[in-house]
Amino acid sequence: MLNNTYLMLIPLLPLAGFVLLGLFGRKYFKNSSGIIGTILLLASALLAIYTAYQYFFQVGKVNGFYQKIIPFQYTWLQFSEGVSINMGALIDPISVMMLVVITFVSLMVHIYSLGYMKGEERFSTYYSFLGLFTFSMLGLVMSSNIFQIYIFWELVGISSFLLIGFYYEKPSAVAACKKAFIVTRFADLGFLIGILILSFYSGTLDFNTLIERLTSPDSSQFQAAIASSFLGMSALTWGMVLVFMGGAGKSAMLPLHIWLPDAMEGPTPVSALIHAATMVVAGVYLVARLFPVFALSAPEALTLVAYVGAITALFAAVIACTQTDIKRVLAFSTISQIGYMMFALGVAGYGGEAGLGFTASMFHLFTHAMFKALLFLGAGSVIHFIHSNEMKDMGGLRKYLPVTHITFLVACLAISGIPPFAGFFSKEEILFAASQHNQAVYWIGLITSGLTAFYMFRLYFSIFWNKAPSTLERARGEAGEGGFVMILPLILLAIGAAFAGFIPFGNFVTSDGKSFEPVSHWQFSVLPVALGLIGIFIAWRMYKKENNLPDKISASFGGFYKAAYNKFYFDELYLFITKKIVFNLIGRPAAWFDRNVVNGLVNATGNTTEKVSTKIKGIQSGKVQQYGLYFLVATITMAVLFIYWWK
Amino acid sequence: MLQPGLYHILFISTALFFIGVYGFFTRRNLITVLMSVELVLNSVNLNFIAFNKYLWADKLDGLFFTIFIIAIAAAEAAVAIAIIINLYRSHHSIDVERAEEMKF
Amino acid sequence: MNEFISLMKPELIVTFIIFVLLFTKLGKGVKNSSLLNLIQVLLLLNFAAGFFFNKEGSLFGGMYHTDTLIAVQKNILSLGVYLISLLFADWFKKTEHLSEFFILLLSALLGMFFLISSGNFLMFFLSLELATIPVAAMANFDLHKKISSEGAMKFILSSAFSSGILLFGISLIYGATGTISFTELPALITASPFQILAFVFLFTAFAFKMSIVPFHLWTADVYEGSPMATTSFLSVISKGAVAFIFITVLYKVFQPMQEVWYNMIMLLSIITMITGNLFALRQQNIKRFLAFSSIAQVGFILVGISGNSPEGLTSVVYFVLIYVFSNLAAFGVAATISSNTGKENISDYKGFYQTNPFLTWIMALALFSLAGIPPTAGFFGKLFLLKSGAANANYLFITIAALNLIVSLYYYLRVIRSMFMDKNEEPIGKIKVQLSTKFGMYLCAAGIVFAGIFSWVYDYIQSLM
Amino acid sequence: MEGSTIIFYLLAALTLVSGILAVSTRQIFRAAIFLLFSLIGIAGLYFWMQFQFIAAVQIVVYVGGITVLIIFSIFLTQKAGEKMPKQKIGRQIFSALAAFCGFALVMVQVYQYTFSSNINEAVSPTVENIGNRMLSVGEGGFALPFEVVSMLLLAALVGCIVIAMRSPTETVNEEKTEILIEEEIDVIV
Amino acid sequence: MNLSILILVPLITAVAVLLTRTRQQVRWVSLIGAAIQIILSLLLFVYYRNEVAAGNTAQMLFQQNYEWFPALHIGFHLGVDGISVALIMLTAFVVIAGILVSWNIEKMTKEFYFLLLLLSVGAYGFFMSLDLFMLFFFLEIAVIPKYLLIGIWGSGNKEYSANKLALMLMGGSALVLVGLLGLYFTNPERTFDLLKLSTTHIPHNIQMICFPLLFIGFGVFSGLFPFHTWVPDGHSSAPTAGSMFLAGISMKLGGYGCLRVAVYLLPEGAKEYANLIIVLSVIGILYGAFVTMMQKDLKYINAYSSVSHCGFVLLGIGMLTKTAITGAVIQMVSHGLMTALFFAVIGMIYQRTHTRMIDEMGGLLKKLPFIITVLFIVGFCSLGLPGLSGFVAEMTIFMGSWQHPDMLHRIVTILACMSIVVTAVYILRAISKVAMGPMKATYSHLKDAAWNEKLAAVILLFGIIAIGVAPFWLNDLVRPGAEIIMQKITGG
Repeated sequence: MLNNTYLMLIPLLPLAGFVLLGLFGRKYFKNSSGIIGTILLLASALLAIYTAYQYFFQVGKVNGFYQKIIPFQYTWLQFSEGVSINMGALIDPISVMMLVVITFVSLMVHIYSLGYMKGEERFSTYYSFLGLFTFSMLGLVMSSNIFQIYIFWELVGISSFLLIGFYYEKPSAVAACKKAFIVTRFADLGFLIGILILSFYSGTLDFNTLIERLTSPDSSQFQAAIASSFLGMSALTWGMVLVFMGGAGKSAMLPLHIWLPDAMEGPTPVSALIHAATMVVAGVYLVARLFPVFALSAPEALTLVAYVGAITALFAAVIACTQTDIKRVLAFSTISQIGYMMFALGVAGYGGEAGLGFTASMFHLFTHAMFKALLFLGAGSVIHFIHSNEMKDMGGLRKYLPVTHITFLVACLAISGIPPFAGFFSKEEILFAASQHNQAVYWIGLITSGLTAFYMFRLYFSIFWNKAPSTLERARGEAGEGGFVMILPLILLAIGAAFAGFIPFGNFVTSDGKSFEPVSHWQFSVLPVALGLIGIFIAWRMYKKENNLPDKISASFGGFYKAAYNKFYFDELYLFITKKIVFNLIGRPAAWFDRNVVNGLVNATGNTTEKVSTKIKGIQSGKVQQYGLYFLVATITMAVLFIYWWK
Repeated sequence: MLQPGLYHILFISTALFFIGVYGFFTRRNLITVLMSVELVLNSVNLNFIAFNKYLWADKLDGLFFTIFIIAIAAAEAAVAIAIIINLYRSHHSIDVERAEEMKF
Repeated sequence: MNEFISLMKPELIVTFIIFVLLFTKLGKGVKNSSLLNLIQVLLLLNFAAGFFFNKEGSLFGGMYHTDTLIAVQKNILSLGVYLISLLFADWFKKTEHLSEFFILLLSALLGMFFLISSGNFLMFFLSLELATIPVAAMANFDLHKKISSEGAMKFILSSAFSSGILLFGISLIYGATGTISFTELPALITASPFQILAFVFLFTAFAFKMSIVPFHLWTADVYEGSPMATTSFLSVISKGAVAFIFITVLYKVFQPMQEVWYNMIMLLSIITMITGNLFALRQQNIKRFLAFSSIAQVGFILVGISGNSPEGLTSVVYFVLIYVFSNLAAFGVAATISSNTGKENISDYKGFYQTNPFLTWIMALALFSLAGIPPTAGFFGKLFLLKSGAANANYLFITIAALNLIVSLYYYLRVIRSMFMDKNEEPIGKIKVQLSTKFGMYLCAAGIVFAGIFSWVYDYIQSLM
Repeated sequence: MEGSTIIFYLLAALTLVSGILAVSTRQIFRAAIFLLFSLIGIAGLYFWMQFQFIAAVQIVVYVGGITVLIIFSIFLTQKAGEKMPKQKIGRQIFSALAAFCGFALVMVQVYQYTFSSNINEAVSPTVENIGNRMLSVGEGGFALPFEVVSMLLLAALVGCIVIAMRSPTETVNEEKTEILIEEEIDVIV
Repeated sequence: MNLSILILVPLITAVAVLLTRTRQQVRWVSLIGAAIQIILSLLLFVYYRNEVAAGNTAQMLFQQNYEWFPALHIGFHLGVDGISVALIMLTAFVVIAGILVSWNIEKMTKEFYFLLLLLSVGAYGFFMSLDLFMLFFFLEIAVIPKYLLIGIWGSGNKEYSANKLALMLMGGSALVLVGLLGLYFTNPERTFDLLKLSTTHIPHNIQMICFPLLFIGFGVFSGLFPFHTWVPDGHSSAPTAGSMFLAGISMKLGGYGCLRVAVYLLPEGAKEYANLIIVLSVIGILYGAFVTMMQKDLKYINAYSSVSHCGFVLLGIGMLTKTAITGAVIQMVSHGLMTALFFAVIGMIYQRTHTRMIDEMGGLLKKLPFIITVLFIVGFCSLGLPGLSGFVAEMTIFMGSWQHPDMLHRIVTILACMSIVVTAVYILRAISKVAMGPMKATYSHLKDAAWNEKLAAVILLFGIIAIGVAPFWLNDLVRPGAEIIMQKITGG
């Protein structure tokens, strides 16, 4: 059996770090907080790896299927009979894989930050936030309950907010963290409503029960969910689409991607952890978690996933080719890669060979975590060295940052899908799955693959080759790469990026838990790899040396280049919607309405009373005879009234 | 012409009552206002006596009522005149219209 | 004879006090303060005596009727008079004609006692006049003030006019039924148009005395012109007494026409509340302000009366008791300020709390009670009135009444605001409050606080039904 | 037409006409005199109804007391021959209208109403009867009202004294008022 | 447990405060009184749980019934169920925090504390009353102290706000009064007793009349749209503790009244008007949120957000499902704690910066780490972050609301859900302007929270986090009460 205590400790250790450092860090652990956080995470990572070992090799497999194990579960909040939020752990292949990925990358980032964030005033706060994030992310992947996942989903969002806004005195960081939170919140709205729909029809929030009820065609819940429809789609499809909306927000799918590039305002290690390796794939994870329902009961939703993923992949890749801020390039590359994972899921079927896309998606998630974290950390080293994010400030850095250079190159090769690096294997599987299911998606994926290779090497050449600006000639040779703590993670991740591809993923992670051996077709690989090489070649031509080729080419694209450079004006669109529509057309009129109509009515009541009071003051004229007259008139009126009329 | 009876007297008293009331409303001099009040009270007296005489002669309720009304009228008049005189001392006028310092 | 004394005890005691006061005029040079002490003691005794040997009975062939409830009603009035003697000490000590003032006041009180006890219209009318004419004289007691005479003049003329109409009504009733006795009348009352006419004429007298709109017009002017002691007597004691007899007349004598008078009262109650409130909103003079507020209060009393049930009677008696405490406390504070500084405007009270917290709290308590804010007794009083009024399930009526509470709260809060919140560079200076006044205020405060929460006051009144 | 009928109409005419004149003339003395006539007319009506005692009281108190009081106070407050200012015409019209409406209402009701009466033996309003009733304390006696009225007169007396005794220079009026009231008390007793 | 103690303790404290002489004494007496209150309320919670655990299934526990006005069938009837216990605890928490926050008040200290304590008397009494008359009594007791607190110690357009608040609340209570009288006269027993009333059947037409009266009446107290305008003005003008009490406790009186009196006693009326209620409350939720978005003054922000949040309470009540009602109660508790803390923080900030305009601040996190951290937490609570109380409450309401399968309820629920986005917008806008961005040079001398402020914040945070992290205890406490109300609705 799995050890519950160990399992619980995996998320709780980072949480302990958060609480400890958050409450007392500033006072007592001003300098030691990094070490404390790292040690706690190391423990957590070891436990995760131990758990993975136990699960995959000892207890997980029963009768050839990997089981979904719920080792423990506590009722946290009971809504009604059967519907309750249970806090527990759901252990199955994907969650275990995620545990390993998260703890590993997080550990790397913790270690890296020891050097990168050194001397920062809010050092302990930083580590406590990292702890919070790791805790939330672990809680997210371990969720046994759809509401639990929502809870940690939100927590992840808030930690992302805190970390993006870590440099809170920078207005751009403030804007970015707000944007990130609000955009994902908007997506979460869909997720929440999706949860409401699913829970209403399934009568439960528990993943296992929910999936079981909504996928077996003869369960009454399934019947009801299919039967009721709205705007031509069944309630179940709606639910799944809305849940996917939540995932799309977190995973920065079109059109909810706009927050991710801005999120690069956070410290670079954070970008590596949250905005490259872990949190942003939460959406993929969510779809994977509910995959049986998508695949079996809501294929339309799954098709949507495929198209959204594919379009996003291409779209982001195009933009990535034009960006000059290295972190933004990486951000768009992340979006593009997550698009890959998404459409991989979208083209998957349930069970066996048909589920190749699922396996591929998870595989890519795994490998991507390695090389993308590596890329970010490498970029972090560069930025740490240069103190700038702009490509034009860089060039020829291979001399100064040798380790970074090598590891970065490994990562670039991996992401470009060049064998035998990790990315090759996972991408290959994805494309293969796509080609079998959906040609359109496949071709989009293929083009994206080529673009990926191009923009990654554009980045690589721009940073490490190209010119050698005179500003860099200052004596920085020895300062270089920020010491052991910053180099070690790079190396470890580079090893991962290089060799993770050889893990036989199909043995462990499949859509239905049954292992299978993906069939590999070397003929199939030729085209993607060739495209990748072409991309690298073009990048080499354009950026290896300082020349004016890039300008020419970009000029030849004209308006398209400009649009891509401006991220196809999505930010402006959103700004228009928020400023012009939400603020000016809803908020301002509402505020006006409140001050003038609602409040005005209340005031008017008072004023009218006062006015009437002034109007009628003449009755009290001070003339005693007039009083008598009123007296008599009133008497007569009353007499007439009650004698003749009101009996 | 008819034999005078209750209704005639009631006509007189009612007429007198409203003559008094009219006087009360229109006279500008406070003392004349008071005089109008006296008319009103007298008309009531007439009513009582008439009812006592024509309808309810077995008891003298109406008559006694009248006697007491006369007494009260006297007392009221006395106090009223005292007040009016006092007012005259401060206002140097007993015009009703000028005694309207307090209003609204 | 024994029975005579025990039944007429309140009246006899008051008469006795009147004569004692008359005799004090014989001795030369009695100081006001010692005289006031004597008066206070006598009135206290009068009040205390009201608790003993009360029983039911009739005298003078039914012209005089009393029972334990009536005794309590009288005692409430006695209490009010006692409080007046305490609260307005400042003014009493200054006035030239202290014993005369109290002779008049007690004569009026005597009139009210007879009024409450009256068993026929003759006694009713006479005692009503006895309760009115001396007050007219009292209203003129600020002899050198123009407005005092003016007020007194308006009062005596209006009341004479009202008496005329009342008498006309009584004469018609007499003509229609042949009797003026309260016990014989109910059997003869029918809701015939003629009787309704007579009743309306009769009704106006009550309306006049209780300041029901539109028969209230004299109220504010007279209140403003009169010395504060008279004003408070008018607004509290006189109103209470008339309310008591009003209920008796309506519930007992005119029960056969209750549908008519229910509508009448409902109509007038609404008009009264609204008008009283609207006028009170804009008053600056505290006396006028309290005048209109008391008009609005009368509207509430009418709501209770409209209940036409023993509960209605109880709630009115209870309310009047509370009203005695609250309104007298408010007048007491206003009078203390007025006699010490001559200031009677609400705007003069700005920043009063800074210098005179005690008086301010008493005033606040009184006003809260008038506004019907818990835990003051006024809350209970108002609520029980509304409750007995609601027995007819006339929700519109009750809602209007309840909404009027808001308007009234608004202007009571105006005074509170002026005293507590408004800034003033030169607030009224520290006022030295007379001991007896202070005692009276404490009594009022105790009444305001405890007469509500401790239910035995209400239970006691209820038990007398 | 009987003599008594003629007398009745004469008295009625006297009462009403002088009543109207009393409230409409602008000469204040004339008004007082007309009031006097009107009151005498009413006394005459009492006589006509054979209520001699009440007629006597009416004459003594009203004619001898109140009217005199009023005339004295006119002396005190008015210069001779001065005309009273006119009331506003609007007020006059409204007042007349209101009074007339009231009058019409009452008369309509009175004429529509059938008065009942009892058939018991009448008690004649002789002085003896009146005196007995006045002082008896039992059923049908009026001792209590009598006492109440005496208290009222006492109070009125005190009130008048205080109000009129405002300053030493004007003691004359005060004494007069006092005397007059004493008179009334005597009359009634 | 003798429930009267809970009324007596603040009352005695209030009287004791009046008798004290120095400012120091005033403060400590009040604090000790408040501490006793909080201990008592926790004890009550423990006892209540023990009783329930011991199998006591009575609807109301610890009942005490004395005759008050026997002739009018008015009793002094106390009793609690889980809902009351929860709200009593809320009151105790807010009271002690309020007293701590106003520790340094200069002007008329004695009166200030006296009024605060008087207010708490009203709140405790209200939550424990089982007699409608008593309930009304305590409801109104709480009005005037608020008026004075705002008028005397307030800021800005305080007199106007105080007046508006007092008048509107009195207007609400006037409607309540009429409704109560209607109930009284239409039940055969002529009683005000809540338990007895709940067993008698009130005719349908009377329910149709009385329900809107009662619901709107109480609704005014809890900021029901469109009767909410007293909320922003009142809250923004009140002194810190006053705002805390207003939003933290006073607005809950309305919600509790709606639930306990209007819905519970008049289930037929509730069913008839349910759609109207939910539409109004959802308008309140969204409208409040959008208006908040446009505000520049911190207090206005919190005040309008209170309108929005209290809309959730009414929405939960109007949904008439067990879960939603439970959620409404949890929301009451949660919002009470949260908004009290929010106001406390605003007060602390204002004390230091002398402004409440968010545009004028910036970067305060640097100088006021404690206060701003609390601001962050409370903001997160407001926008429904899991782990804090707001999330639990809102989610419970959403889950309950979604149980109605018809279109109107669906739309309303979705609209209500949308508010979480708007809430995020305005909370983040406010927080980022106050706490983040470059700091102004003038703020370099600011000092962080003092002990009393820290203690107040910690106490309230404790409540928020206790509910947020472990909501089951509150849920278990409240659910049975909601269940009884639902039984009455479905059964009657």
